[in-house]
Amino acid sequence: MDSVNSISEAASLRLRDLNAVLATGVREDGRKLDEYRNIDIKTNLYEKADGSAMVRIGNTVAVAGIKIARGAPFPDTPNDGVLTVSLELLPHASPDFEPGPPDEGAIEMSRVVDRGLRESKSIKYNELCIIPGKSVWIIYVDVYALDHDGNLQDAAGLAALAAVLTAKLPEVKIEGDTVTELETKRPIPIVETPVPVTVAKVGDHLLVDPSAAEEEVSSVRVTMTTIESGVVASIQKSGSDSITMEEALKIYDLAFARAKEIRGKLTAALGVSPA
Amino acid sequence: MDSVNSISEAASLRLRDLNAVLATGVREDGRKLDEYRNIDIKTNLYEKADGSAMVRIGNTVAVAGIKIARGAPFPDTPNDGVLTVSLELLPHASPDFEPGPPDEGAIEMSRVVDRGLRESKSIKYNELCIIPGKSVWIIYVDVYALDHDGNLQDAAGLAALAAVLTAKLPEVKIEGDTVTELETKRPIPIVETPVPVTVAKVGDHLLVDPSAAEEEVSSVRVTMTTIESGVVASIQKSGSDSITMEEALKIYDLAFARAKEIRGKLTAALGVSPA
Amino acid sequence: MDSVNSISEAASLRLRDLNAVLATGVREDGRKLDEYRNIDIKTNLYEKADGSAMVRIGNTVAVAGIKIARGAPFPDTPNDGVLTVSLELLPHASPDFEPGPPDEGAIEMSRVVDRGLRESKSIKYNELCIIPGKSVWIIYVDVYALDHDGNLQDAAGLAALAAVLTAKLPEVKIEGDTVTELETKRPIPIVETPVPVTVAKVGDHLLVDPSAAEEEVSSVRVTMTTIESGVVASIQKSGSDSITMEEALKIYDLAFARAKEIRGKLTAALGVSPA
Amino acid sequence: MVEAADSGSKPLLSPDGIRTDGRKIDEMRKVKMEVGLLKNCSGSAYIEQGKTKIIVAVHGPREAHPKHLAQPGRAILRTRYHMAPFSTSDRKSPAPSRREIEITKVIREALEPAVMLDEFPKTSIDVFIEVLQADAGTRSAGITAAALALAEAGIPMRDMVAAVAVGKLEGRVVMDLNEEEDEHGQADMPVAMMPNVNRITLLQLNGRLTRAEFEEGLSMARRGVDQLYEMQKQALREKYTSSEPAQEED
Amino acid sequence: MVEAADSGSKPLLSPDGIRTDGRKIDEMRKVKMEVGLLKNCSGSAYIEQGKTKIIVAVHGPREAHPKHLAQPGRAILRTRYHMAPFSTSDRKSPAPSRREIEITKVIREALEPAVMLDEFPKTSIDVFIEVLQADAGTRSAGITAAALALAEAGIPMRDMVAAVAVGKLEGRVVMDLNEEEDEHGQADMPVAMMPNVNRITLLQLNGRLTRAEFEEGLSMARRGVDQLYEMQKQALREKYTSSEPAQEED
Amino acid sequence: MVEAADSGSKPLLSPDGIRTDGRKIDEMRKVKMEVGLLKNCSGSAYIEQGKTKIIVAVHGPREAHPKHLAQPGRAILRTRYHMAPFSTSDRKSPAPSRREIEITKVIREALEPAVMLDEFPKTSIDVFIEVLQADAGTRSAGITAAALALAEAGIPMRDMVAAVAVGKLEGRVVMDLNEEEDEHGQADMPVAMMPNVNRITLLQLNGRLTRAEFEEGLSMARRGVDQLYEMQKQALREKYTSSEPAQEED
Repeated sequence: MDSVNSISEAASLRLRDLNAVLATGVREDGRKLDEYRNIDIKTNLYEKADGSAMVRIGNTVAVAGIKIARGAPFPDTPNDGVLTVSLELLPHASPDFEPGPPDEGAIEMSRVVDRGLRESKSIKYNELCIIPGKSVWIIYVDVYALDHDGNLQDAAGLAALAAVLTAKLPEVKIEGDTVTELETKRPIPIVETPVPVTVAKVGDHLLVDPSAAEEEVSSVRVTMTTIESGVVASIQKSGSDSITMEEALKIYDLAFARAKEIRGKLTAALGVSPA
Repeated sequence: MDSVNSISEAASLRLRDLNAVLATGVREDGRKLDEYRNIDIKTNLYEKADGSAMVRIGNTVAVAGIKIARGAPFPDTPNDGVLTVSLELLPHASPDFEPGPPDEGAIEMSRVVDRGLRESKSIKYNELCIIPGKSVWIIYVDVYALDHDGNLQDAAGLAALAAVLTAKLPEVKIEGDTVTELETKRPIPIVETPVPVTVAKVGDHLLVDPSAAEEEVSSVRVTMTTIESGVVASIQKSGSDSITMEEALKIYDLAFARAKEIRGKLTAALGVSPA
Repeated sequence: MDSVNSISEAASLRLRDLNAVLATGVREDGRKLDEYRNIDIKTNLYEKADGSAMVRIGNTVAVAGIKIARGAPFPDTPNDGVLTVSLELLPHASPDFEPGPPDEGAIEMSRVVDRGLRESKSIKYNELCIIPGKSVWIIYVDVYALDHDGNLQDAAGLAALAAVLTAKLPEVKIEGDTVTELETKRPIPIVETPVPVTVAKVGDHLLVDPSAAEEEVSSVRVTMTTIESGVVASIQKSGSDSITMEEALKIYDLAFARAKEIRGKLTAALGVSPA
Repeated sequence: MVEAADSGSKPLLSPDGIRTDGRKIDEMRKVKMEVGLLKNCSGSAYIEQGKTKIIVAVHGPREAHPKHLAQPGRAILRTRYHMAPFSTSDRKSPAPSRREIEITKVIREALEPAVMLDEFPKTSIDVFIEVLQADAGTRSAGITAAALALAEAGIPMRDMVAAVAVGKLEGRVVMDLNEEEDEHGQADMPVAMMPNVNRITLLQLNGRLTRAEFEEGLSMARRGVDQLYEMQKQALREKYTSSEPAQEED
Repeated sequence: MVEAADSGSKPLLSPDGIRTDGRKIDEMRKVKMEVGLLKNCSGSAYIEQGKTKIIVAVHGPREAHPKHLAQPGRAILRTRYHMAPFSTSDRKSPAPSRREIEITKVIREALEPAVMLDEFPKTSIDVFIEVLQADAGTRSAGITAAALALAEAGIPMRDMVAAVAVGKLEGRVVMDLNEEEDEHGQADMPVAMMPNVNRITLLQLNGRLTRAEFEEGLSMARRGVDQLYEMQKQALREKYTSSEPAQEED
Repeated sequence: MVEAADSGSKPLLSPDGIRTDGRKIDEMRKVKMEVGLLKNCSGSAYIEQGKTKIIVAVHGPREAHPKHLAQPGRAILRTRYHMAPFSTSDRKSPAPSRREIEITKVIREALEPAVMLDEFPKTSIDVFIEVLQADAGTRSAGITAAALALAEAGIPMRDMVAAVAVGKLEGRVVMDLNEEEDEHGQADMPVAMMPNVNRITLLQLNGRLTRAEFEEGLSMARRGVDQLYEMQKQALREKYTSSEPAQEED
């Protein structure tokens, strides 16, 4: 009964039907409940960006572009580079998206992408320092949701990750306070692969990688970002419903298992893995 | 007849009734026309602020917090510190307040608080200079209206004043252009106590410290900030009606008399008075 | 048939009538189709501005004020001064103008004024350099549309041009990195007179300098800015209709001929011409 | 701005009561008013007071926009006080400052007591005040010109409104501060009044005045308002007796 | 801020499991709750958790505004989480940050499962959470206080909601991080729960937890929520048994 | 950017009429067009012109939003031209610049003459143009792709629209400037045309052209538009003969 709070009456009828179907273990698009859609990853699409990637999950598409610039560190982390993630739900992606400054949902989504990369501490920020306290590399990750058929959160997170994994930054020569960028480039120092996996709850069922139709009748989604060792580095529960502690643990297990598969595809597609 | 411009028909009926009541010399809450409500003042509420105060006038509450930082002076006053007052009508305070950037009324109110402190010249801005033309103390006074039962202007002004009177700023050691903040602190140099008093006009009557119900039917309010010597340092007429010159002078007399009483309470409550 | 896209039905009836009238070669206000209204130019209206002008074209009025300040050059043009044009459609000018940030139309208009001055390369930006890469003159041109009876674009452009032609900037003394402004002044270095002329299409007719009534039924306007030699330095087609290549060339001929006349009036009125 | 550093060393008032621009204590700056120079609005006025130069336009009464602002029993009065980027010593950002927002409000409240808003239910009367050059006294000059523009627009009014700032220099109350006096003087008190009904519609003070000075300031403002009111009437007469369009600048 | 540079050299947990502020691993900070201190709203609550100080007001149920937000079959729940400029070490800009916008959303979604919105069609229930002093755990303390304020406002709820953040220090899971622990610790996991139906309504994690630590963290949060729930009940009892107005500050 | 400093020393056109990227004077850059790659919109197109890369989506005809924008007798055409933060040499702020706002307007006015808006009263047809990589000619390539996306969305049109920028290098009129030529050349004139009815729907110029050069530029643009129009037809044919989804990137 809690689950009808934020979904319309029509959706709640649809939810009743869907709940019965899901009890058979098969989803509307033929997938099993714990099955991810097909993933396609392309990188280095834009020569002017310092890194870029396009990730397609079924008919969901996100693009990420990276620009790297020198700037001042934050005062409380004088030896660390800076990561800045922005996300725009392009009006291309859905009739429901309007152009303009990001709304609450887009801000949440970009912050979840950001924390997935940041909180895992997989990026060695101290290796992005140029002159301590004065000059560090700032990595701007701009993510575009381009086509929305559900689970933009993972598409955005994977596009950002693939772009970071393949981006290049210039080597520098430092003489006193003068920094000269050289022609040679090096990768962003990243030592693990934090992969986000989103699980939606529809009725009593946990669905991995929800489609747009499933998201419409779901009132809770949980995104967990895990790394190779099984450590979970970022969690976000989103939506106006509750979950049990058992569901939370089951979502962890689903997220870790799917992340492992996705990590394999990512390494294969990019020909790179973290240093 | 001028006074119905900006008040509704219901309010104008209420005004007729109230006008008759006020002719007896007693207000709805039992106060005399020139009587202020009870005032309660607390200070040093927030350890992270450099000064703070909460002022309660009847059921009206305002809070002020002070943050002090070093910064550049204005080019035309290179030897003076800087005072910056902001005010937010928190949505907590009234069902009529919406969150968001301050509207015209909140901006006026904060500027009247600001001028009350500034134009009296009671604060010795030149003693807030660290290195002439380069570095001065900037005093941020942020005022919150927390509970609105009328006369937020005075509550805000008194909270700001009490916070300034009890705030502390660090002593500094200056070597060349290097400024080191010491552990020892000193008060903000303030030599007088500029106290705001607001008088509303309801019908033909001048009411000191109007309640919310009185403000609703009042079409003019005048706030005068006076100091010990009787000097008036700031005046603001607000509202869509007019006053006579005689009323202006009577308001001065009321404001000065009430300010004297309030100044006594303030000194008693704070255990401080201007240097 | 293309021309009804963006104009109302009433306007389209008016257009049919007007089209018949225009076939006689005379406009509603008695002008010939290729005739400009009377132009009146005044300069040096505001002592605090470094240059100013008011241009009246019939009952259309625009004012431009110039402020000059020292600032940093753009990184890709370290030896060039900077020109910044802003335009506001003051609510004074028309019941249709609302105060607030410039809309699409005002932004387009200001950018056309800006390009008219900039793209002609008539201003010698390199003579606005003070210290290469560090300090240059920034010329702020603020244009106000004050009274709108059609063709604000040309009024704005001419007011900006007249203000630039009569503005003065201080001579400087440079010692190392120290720049001292002297009492003596010199003009902004401008070697040609780029004059904008707008032609509107109403039905099948090209009308020079459209009135507000003509603009209402016009669905295309073209502004061409030409200089003494006949070179066209800036073109903007505006409005939801199309033109033929022949019309484009005819508009050039009209714009060049009228600009020549206006240039004469400008020189006479200002007593200056480009260096 | 240069004066700021050494303002202490330069008296704003000579011992015999002469101000730095040669005026006497109770002397207003030269004022010029013109009515009706703009053609595409309901009413307009231009004022110069010293070097302060302001143009005002009125639109309306017209349908209130957005509609939810409309009041069933009366017109709403909207005002806007705004300064041109080129009106000040340093270029002013065109975005409305907090100061402009406050002045917009007090000007509206200075005009509202005079305008008979109940004659035009559901409409909006819009007054746009643009400062083309600022040399102190802009809010008061803006009010004086706005009242003229309202009159030209044919809006019925209970009374005219005129305004002037009085101030204090070297301990003396003086009429109509200029910018230097405003910056370095001891007090600035703008006052708007309805001259016939003798009521104050705007009253602000920055600075330090004793009760006696406050009272003297109010009386001096009253005299200034009277002078401005005569000029307002003259400007309206000129508008209606002249068939020539007025010239707003020489 | 000074600690940032040498955080490595100062353990956040002693070998015998004592934290820098003297607390044990599963010990919550001192909590103080008060209900009903504001008079011009439907309900209010104040909470102190360590040095974190938050005041919450509820308005409604009332007509949804703007109207197009109204839902035919239920109330909408609006929240606002906001930090006072003086609540942090460096002054915080009053404009809502992206962080505040996200927290506003997750707090709303932490309260929605408990509030019986379908009882008040077409209305809005507005919860305003203002952080007066921030010392970690502001979103969880804000939820705990918001549930109290909703209760005082008489909004029917399926269950209470209370929240606490658990974290990881020196490899150990700990209860209720303070600011120093939050900044230099290894993980921070805020959890909100409905204590009687035993369901999680907010769950976030920043940091690194193994599966076992995650599970332990959830259990510890459950225990923290139980403690807070008892205090919530006590605070409501005090409100309704006392005729004296509560004092929000000592 | 490095070229800026010494652009004078490096001719953009060799004596025998060869450009720095090897093209001849009237040679267009390599163009690639694809239709229908996005699945959750009414129509979409992708274009590469040299290194310029743009993706366009069309939504509609659909109910105009907000409703007061709806026109009783026709559809409204809404456009948005926007550049990705990673599309330029230095990161571009995502907030729309004044340049983007102007281009949004001229693109809308370049498409409006072709779209039969009167067939869909009260609706909105929305065209979103996103520049993924900018290397000059973005507004013209955006128009060419937008017309394709409108066609795929099934919006009836009087004619196709295609656009190209012509320019001037070392005194010669040339076809389709790249970024280096745009920055250091003598003129840039984007032109959009309806190829069958032979009418200009967008015309802008920055730079210096004589009358003869202007005329020559218009003729060259006409030839460029013809080439692009053939490619547009080919791209639409491919979309409708292929059952495979198109690949937008190699």
